[in-house]
Amino acid sequence: MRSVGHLLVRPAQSGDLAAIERLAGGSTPRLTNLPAHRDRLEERIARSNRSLAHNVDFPGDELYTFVLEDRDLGEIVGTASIRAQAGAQDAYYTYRQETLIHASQQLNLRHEVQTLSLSHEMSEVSLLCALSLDSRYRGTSAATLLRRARLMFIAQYPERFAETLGVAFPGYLDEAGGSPFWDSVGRHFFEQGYHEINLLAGVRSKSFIAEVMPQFPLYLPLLTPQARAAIGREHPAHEPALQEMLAEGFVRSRHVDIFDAGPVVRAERQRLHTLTHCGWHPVRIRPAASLPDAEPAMVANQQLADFRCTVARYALTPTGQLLLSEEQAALLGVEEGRAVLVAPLALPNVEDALDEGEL
Amino acid sequence: MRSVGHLLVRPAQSGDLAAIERLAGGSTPRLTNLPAHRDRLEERIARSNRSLAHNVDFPGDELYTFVLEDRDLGEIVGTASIRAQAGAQDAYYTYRQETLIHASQQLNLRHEVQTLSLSHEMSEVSLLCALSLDSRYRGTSAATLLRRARLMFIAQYPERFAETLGVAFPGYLDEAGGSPFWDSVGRHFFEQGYHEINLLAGVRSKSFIAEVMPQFPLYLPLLTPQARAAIGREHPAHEPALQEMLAEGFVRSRHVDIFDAGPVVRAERQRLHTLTHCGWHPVRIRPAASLPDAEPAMVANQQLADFRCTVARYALTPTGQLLLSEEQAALLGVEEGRAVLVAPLALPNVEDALDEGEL
Amino acid sequence: MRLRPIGHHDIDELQALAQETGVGFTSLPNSREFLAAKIANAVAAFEGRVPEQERLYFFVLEDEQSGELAGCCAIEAEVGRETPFYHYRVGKLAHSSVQLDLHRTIDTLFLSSDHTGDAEVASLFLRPAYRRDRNGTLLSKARWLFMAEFRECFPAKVLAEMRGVFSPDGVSPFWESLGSHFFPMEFKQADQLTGLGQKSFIGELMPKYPIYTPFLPQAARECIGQVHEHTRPALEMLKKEGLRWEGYIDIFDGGPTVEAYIDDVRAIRHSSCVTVEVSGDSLAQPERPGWMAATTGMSDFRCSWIGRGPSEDGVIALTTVEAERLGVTSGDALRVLES
Amino acid sequence: MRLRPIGHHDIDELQALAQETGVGFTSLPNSREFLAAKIANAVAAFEGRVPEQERLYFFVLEDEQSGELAGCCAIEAEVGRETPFYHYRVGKLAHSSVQLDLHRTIDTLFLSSDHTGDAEVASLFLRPAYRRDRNGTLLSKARWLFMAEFRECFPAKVLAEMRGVFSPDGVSPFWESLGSHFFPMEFKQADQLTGLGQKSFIGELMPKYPIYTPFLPQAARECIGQVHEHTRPALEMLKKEGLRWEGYIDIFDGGPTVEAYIDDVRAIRHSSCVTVEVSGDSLAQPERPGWMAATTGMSDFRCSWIGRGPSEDGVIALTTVEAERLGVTSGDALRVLES
Repeated sequence: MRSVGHLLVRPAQSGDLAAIERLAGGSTPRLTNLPAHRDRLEERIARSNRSLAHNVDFPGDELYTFVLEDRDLGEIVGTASIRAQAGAQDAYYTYRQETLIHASQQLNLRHEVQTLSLSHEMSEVSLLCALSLDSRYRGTSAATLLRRARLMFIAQYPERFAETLGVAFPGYLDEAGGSPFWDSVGRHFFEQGYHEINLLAGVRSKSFIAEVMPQFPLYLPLLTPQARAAIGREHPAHEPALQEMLAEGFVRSRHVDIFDAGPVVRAERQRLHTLTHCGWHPVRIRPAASLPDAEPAMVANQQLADFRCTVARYALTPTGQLLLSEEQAALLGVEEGRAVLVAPLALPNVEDALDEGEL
Repeated sequence: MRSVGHLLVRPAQSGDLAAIERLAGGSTPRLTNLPAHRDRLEERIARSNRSLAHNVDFPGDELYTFVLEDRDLGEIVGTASIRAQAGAQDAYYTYRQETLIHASQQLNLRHEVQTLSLSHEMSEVSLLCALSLDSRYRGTSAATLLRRARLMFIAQYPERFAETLGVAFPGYLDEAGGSPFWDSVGRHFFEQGYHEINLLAGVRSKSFIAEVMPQFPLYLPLLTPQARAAIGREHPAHEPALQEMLAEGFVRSRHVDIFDAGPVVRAERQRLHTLTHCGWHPVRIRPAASLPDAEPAMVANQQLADFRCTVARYALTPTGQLLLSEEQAALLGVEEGRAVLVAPLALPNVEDALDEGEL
Repeated sequence: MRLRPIGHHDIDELQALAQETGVGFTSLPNSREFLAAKIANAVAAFEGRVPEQERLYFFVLEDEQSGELAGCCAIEAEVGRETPFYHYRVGKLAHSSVQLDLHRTIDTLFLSSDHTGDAEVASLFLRPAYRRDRNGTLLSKARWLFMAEFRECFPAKVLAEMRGVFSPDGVSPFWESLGSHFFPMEFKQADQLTGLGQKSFIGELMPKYPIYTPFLPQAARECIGQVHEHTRPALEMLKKEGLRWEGYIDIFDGGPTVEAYIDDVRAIRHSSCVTVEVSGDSLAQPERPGWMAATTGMSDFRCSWIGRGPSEDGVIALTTVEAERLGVTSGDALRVLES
Repeated sequence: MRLRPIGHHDIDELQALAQETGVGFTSLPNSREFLAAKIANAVAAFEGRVPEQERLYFFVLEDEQSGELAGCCAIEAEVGRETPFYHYRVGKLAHSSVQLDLHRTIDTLFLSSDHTGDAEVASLFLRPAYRRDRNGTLLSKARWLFMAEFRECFPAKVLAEMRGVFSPDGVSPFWESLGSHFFPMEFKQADQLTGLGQKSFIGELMPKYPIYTPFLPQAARECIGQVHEHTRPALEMLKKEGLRWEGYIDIFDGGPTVEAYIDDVRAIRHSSCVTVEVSGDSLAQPERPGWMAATTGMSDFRCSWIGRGPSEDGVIALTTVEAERLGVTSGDALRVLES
C-alpha cells in the first residue's frame, strides 16, 4: 500500500492525455463513458477546461474531468469526472424497475409482475462518472480521495450542479466477461456483443443506441434467469466503491443501466456525509515533523480552475486553524491564513437499502 | 371557534354509524373512499374492529377507522382512516408524472414531452384517507387532531404499517363541481361524469374502474389545458390540510389521483415531525385549575383497540411527568403513573417542494 | 346426411357429441345445463328472436335415417359484442438509427380487439365414425351457403380461429413461454374458462404492453401463427376459400386466426340460386358428390350433397330422396355450389 | 401518348414537371441534383442493375409526337428496406369490466412498420393540360400491367398512400392536434424532409406509445383515414382494383393507406397475354379507348391505349401507329387489359 501523502486531485490538463488514455484502457471493466480513444479523450479534457472557464449559474452541458496525481512518482494514476447534467443534450436513458399488480376478481387472485421501463428521469441529475484508478492504488485512501474529491468540488460550486447527484456503477459481467443482461435484452436489437456495443457507445453516444432499444416496458419473466439476476448488481471490482458511496449517503434507486443493468445510486446533496460534514478552516503552516496525529481528512483549496484536493491529517489548533506542512500547503497552492475546505475521510457504517423514499 | 378541551379521537364503533354516514354525506368534495352508503360504512367499521382485534406482524389488508368525538356535545364530529397497505387486495392505481426527452440528431433539437403513466407503485404504502370533519370545526386544532392522531397511532404500532406513508388529497374541481381532469381523461372511457363515477367507485371499487382506464401512458399535450392545469392541484377546501401535511414532513410525489389528478404526498415515517418529536411521559394528575400554561400537544394512551388521543397542554413536571387534569386522564382512560405518548401540536414552517429524492 | 339448425330435441345427442369432443374443444363442455342454454340461444337466433349481431347459429349434421347426430358447426354473427375478444397481433416495429447505420424491424405482439364485430365460423366437430363421404366438407362449407343466403345478417369480415401447436404430451410451447408467466394456472384451466365464456380474467391478468418476440424462446416463436398437425386440413380448406392469416394469433397457444371479407369468400362468390325440379329416382348418383345444395329459409335451413349440378338455365334436377332430405319440392329455390 | 421508363435525357422535362407539381407532392422536389439521382436510380432499376427489393421503377407518360412529358408515376418494389417506413395503425382495444357491466372498444393509433417489404404505387402526377383522353387512367393502371408482367420482382402486397384532409388554407387538423405536439416545426417542413428521404427525425421525435383517439379533437378524429377532396377520384380508381383501407394512416396528415394482395388486384387478375398482328391503319378507332396494352420487356416497357380488344384466339390487331407507339411488330407478345 502506497503512502497517500503526496496525492492530489486536480482538473485534467491537455498534458494528461496519454496518462488518461492508459487509465481508460486499463479500467475493469471498460467504461462506456471513458473510451480508450485519444480523440474522444482529448475532447473531454478540452470540454472540461471550457466548463471551468465559463461562468455557470445553473447546471447544463458541462463536464468536469479530474486526475489523481502521485507527486512522489510524478505520475497520473487516476481519473474521474462529473457531468453537470446527465442528459443535458440527449436524454440519459435508464431502465426503471417497476411492479405491476394484475388482480383478477374473477379468480380472486393477485399476481405481481416486474417490469423494466425505459426512463429519462435521471437526465436532470449531476452524474459522478468515468472513474479509473491505477490498480496499485486500489483499496487505499487514494481510491477514496479520487471518488470523493468530486464532492469537495461540488460543495464549493453548488450552482454548477443539480440538487440530486447520481452514480452509475458498472454492472455484473460473467466469468467470460459477457453481460448476461445485454445478452438477454440489447442483443436482440443489435448484432454486437456487450464489449463491442460498449466501445461503440463510447465513440458514438449511448443515447443513439438507446433509441434502438425497445421502447415499451420489458416483462422480467421473459428475460433469462441470468439476466434477471444481474439487474441492479454491480461488477465485483466495483463493490468497494459502491459500498463507500452507500456509506457516503447515496441510496440505491429503481434505475439501472440500459446495457448491463448495473445499479444507479443517487442522493440529494444535503444528505451526503461529505457535504454535511465539511467545514472551512484557515491554514496554519507548521513544520511537518511537529504536526500532531489526527484522523485523515480531505482538504481542498478554493480555486475553481486550479482546484486541488489532497489528504491530510485533520489537526486543528484550538481556534480551529488547520495545521498543514509547508509541502501540503504548496501542494494545495495555499498560503497561511487562506481558508480551505476540510471533510473527514472516514464514513459512518454502510446502510445498503433501497430508497423507500422513491415510492 | 369551539374549545378543544374535550375532543377525543378513538376507533369507530358500530354505534357511530349514523354519525359517520352524516359526515360522509357532508364532505367537500365527496370522497371516493368514504361513500355515504350505510352498508359500506358498516362494513368499514366492522373491518376496522377486526383489524384492531387481530395480531398483526406486518401491514396487510387492515383498515383502521377513527372518529373525532366532542364530549361536550356528545357528538361525533369527524372521521378519518388508515389503510395499512394502499393496495393490499387490488392494486392502488395512481398516475405518475414523467418526462420523456425526444432528441433529434438530424434536426439538432431536444423536445421534452410530459406523460402520465398508470402506476401501481403506491400500492405498498400505508394510506391516511377518508377524512371528513364537521364544518364547524374547520381551521381549529380539532382538524389538526383528527388528521394527526393517526400518526400517534402509527407511532405506537409501527409493525402494522409500511415504512412509507401516503396521503391522497381530493383534486381540483371547477366552479360547477366538475373535474376538468376527469372530463378530459376518464370520461372517454366511461359514460359517467366525475360525481357519478366517484359514487360508483365508493360503492364498487376504484380498482375495478382503473382497469378500464387507458393502460398506456397519456401524452399531456393531448389533454385539455384545463385538465393539465388540474394535475397535482388540490381541491381548495383541502388546501390547509395539504399545507399542514407538508409541514408535517410529507412531500409531493410524482403521483396523482387517477380520477381527479389530486396530489399524492408521501414520506418515510422517520421524516415526519410527529414521529420524530413524540415522547413518552408518565401521567401526573393535578387539579385542572392548577395546571400551568404550556404549548398544546397531542396526547395518546397506549391501548390498541381502546386508543384515545386528545389535545392537552404540554406541561411537564421537572422530572418529565405530564400534568393532566382528572378529566383529561379520564378522557384518555389512564391513571397516574401510566405513560402516554405526547407530541407538540405546532409544526415547523412549511416547505412545499417536489421531492427531489424521487428522481 | 344433412345439415340443419339445432333443435331442443337434440339435447341428448348433443351431450353425447360433447362427451366425444374431448379436451381442447372448449366450446362444448360436457354440461347438460350449458348445452341446453346453448341450444335455446341457437333456436332463438334461427327464429330471429335475438338481435342480428348477438346471434350464434349452431348447426348439426344429422344422419336423417338413423336420426343420429354426426357432427356440429357454428357461426357467430359478431364476436366481441358482449365480452371482449382478444388476440395478439404480430406487428412490425422499426428499430433504426441513421447514426449507427442500423435498420431492423422487430416482430412485436400487440394485444388487440380488432376483430370485434366480425363474424366467426367455429365449433366444427365431426364424429370419427362419420369422417367419410365428404361429410367434413359439407359441415364446413354449408356455413358459407348460409352466409351467402343471409348476407345482410353478417358484417364485412369473417374469421376462424385455428388450434395452435402442442407437443405430443399436450404442452403448448407458446403458453409455457408467455401465458404461464401471467396466468397462474394450467393451460387447460385457462382454456376451459374461455370455452365457458368466463373470460374476464383474461383482461385482468394478461400483459397490456407489447411483447417483443425476440424475447421468447425459439420453440415459442416457432408456434406463432402455426397450427396443430390435426388442424392442418381444416386450415387448408379455409385457405382455399380465400381466408388468410393476417397476423392475428390466439393469446394462449399462438395459433393463427384466418380471415376474409365475406364477399371475397370463394364459396360465397361462386354459389348460385337455382330452381328445383324433382325428377323421381332415376337420376344417376356419382361415386363422389361434387355439388352442394342449401335451402333458402333460416329456421328450416337444410344443406346436403346432391348428385349433380344445375342446367344452364338454372334448374336443378333432384331425386325424390334428395328433395325430401332438403325438404323442397319442384319450383322451390335452392342455393348450389360446386365443390 | 405512351408510358415508358424514365431516361437520362428526361431531366429537363422532369424538372419542368417538378416545378408544376407544387406543394404537397414531396417526392419530386425542384432540385436538379435530386432529380438526376432519381433518374439514375430508376434507369439502374429498369436495367436490373439494382437488387430487386431496392428498385424504384419510375415511369413517364410522354406525348410521343411533341416529345413532351405529360406526367409520371412510380412503383417502389419494397418499401422500408433502407429507411424505416412508419404508419399509424387504427386498432381496437377492449376496455371492459364484468363487475361494472361495461364493455367498449376504443380506437387506438399504434405506431407500426407493418408495411415494411410491401410494394408501393406512388408519385402519380399528370399535367393539367393532359387531364383528358383517359390519360390519368393510363398512367395509373399501366403500373398494374407492369407488375403483372414482372410479378416475380414484387412481394405479396402492394399499397398506395393517399393525401389526407386539409382545410382550404392548407392546414391539416390531424397534424395540428397530434403531430405538432411532437414535431416542433410546420407541417410543410416535416412533409418536405420526408419527401427528400430525410426521415430519421420521425423515429427520433414521434410518440412511441399508442394514441387513444378519443383524446384527439373531433376535427382531427374526422381526418383519420379520410382523403383530400382532390384525391377522391384516385382513391376510387384504386378501390375499383380491389385496394382497401385496412386501418393504416399517414402519421402526419392521417390520410389512408390502401392496400391489396398483388394477386388480387383486378387489373392483374384480368390482364391477358396476346400476340400482335399489325393490320395497317384501316382499323376503326373508338371515341373512347377501352383497351390498354403493354409490352413485355422491362427496360423498354411501353404502355398505351389501343383501339380494340383481342380476338378469341388471343390475337390483337394493331394499327401501324399503335404498333410504332408500343415498339412492336407482328408476332410480338403484348399484355392487354380491358378498362
